[in-house]
Amino acid sequence: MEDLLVRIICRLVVPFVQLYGLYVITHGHLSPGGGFAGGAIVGASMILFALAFNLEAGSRKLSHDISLLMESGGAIGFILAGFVAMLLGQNFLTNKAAGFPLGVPGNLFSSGAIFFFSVAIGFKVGSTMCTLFYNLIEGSDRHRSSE
Amino acid sequence: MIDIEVLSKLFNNYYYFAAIILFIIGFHTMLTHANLIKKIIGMNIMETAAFLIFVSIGYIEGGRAPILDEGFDQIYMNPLPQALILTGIVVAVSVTAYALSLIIKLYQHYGTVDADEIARIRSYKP
Amino acid sequence: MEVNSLTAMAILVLASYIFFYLPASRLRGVLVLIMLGIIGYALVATVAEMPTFGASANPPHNEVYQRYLHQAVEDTGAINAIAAIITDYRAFDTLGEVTVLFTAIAAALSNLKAH
Amino acid sequence: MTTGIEIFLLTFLIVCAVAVAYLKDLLSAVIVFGAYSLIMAINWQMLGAPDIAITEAALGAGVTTFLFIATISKTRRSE
Repeated sequence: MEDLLVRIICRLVVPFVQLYGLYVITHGHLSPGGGFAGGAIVGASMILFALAFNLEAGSRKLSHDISLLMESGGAIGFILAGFVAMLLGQNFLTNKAAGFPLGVPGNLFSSGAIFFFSVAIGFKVGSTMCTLFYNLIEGSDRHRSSE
Repeated sequence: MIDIEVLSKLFNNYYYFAAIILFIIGFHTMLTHANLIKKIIGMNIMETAAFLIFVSIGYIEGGRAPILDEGFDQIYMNPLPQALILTGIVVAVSVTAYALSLIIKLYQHYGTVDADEIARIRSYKP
Repeated sequence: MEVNSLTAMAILVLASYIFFYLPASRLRGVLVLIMLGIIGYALVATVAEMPTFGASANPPHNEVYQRYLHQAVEDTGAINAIAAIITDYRAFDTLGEVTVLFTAIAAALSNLKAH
Repeated sequence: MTTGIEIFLLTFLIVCAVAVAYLKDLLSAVIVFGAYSLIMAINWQMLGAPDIAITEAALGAGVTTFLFIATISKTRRSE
């Protein structure tokens, strides 16, 4: 836990891992990846940070309230992006028929609502993995001290 | 009783055969070990074996990954099993996390993670 | 090489009952091995009748596969066919999956924070 | 040509699964299971499924191993 090398290497590596995770999320419709894989990478980077430093530093980077907010926001954002299609007069979660601009296939801003769906799933999966790990590590300690 | 035809079929379908062996190993781990964490690892191995047989059904000899940027002259893999399994992997991780939280609570309550031990404690002290 | 899968399932259920009522002993290990042998025999017999691995004329590669490959770019604008299937054709499935994640984390948190 | 590599990877998977069953130290078993997941990710790539390969490498080999290690740190290490 007190190893200097691990801390320095983690401080160097974690931003690049997060950048790669965001790349995988936003380019999900062009290359392998998407919401699930990119969200898992971002969540794993936060877990790595909390492992190399201690849990307080990890909680300061991503506090519990923000994490829970991101998680609920991911699920609600997915559903809201589905309801936009209903407002436009089509079925729930439709993309092309609801009139989202598809753009040129191969560009970054193509494929309409898939981008929003991927971002919502990425937020959801990343914060879920992070929150699960934090609570598995610390949840029982708080319980034991309160007894 | 064992024909040479069946053996050659099994050798040709070696991915399916390996998936069956992994499934049996995972099931055996899950049934014979009393430690709960070992049971969860065995369950993960079983899940991975099921995913392996599902994805290898969609494999096509000489095909490319289903990124459709080269036109339709190429042979592409079947994207449908891969899309279904991608959902399954995430569900497997959530099931694992929930089971591990149950294990932590069991350890706090009984002081052990051994299933036989927990059964003995429960039968002596109702 | 025909296996009645219903018989295999019945034997499996019977063996599981015996498994739950027996303490950890050598008999239980032997019983588990017999049960796994039956399951493995059924699975191997099934695999031996499956079509050849990797052939392009296999039953899964039917018109659904052709439809997804030929229409995915035009229907959704996504090059990645898997992203097109997950977030457009079968987006309702993904909604259920997000619900599963939410349920899992709610259950785990309520379990860990319980008094 | 590629069949040799595939059969080697599948054999490695089976050896890893058997090793997980026979290891008495739970931490070693979890690390071997991480190696199993990583080999499985390579296997997905050989099967032409890079999406599942990325997801398995991040979730199966990364997050699942972290969760298991967290649980072992809360409970006991030996079986």
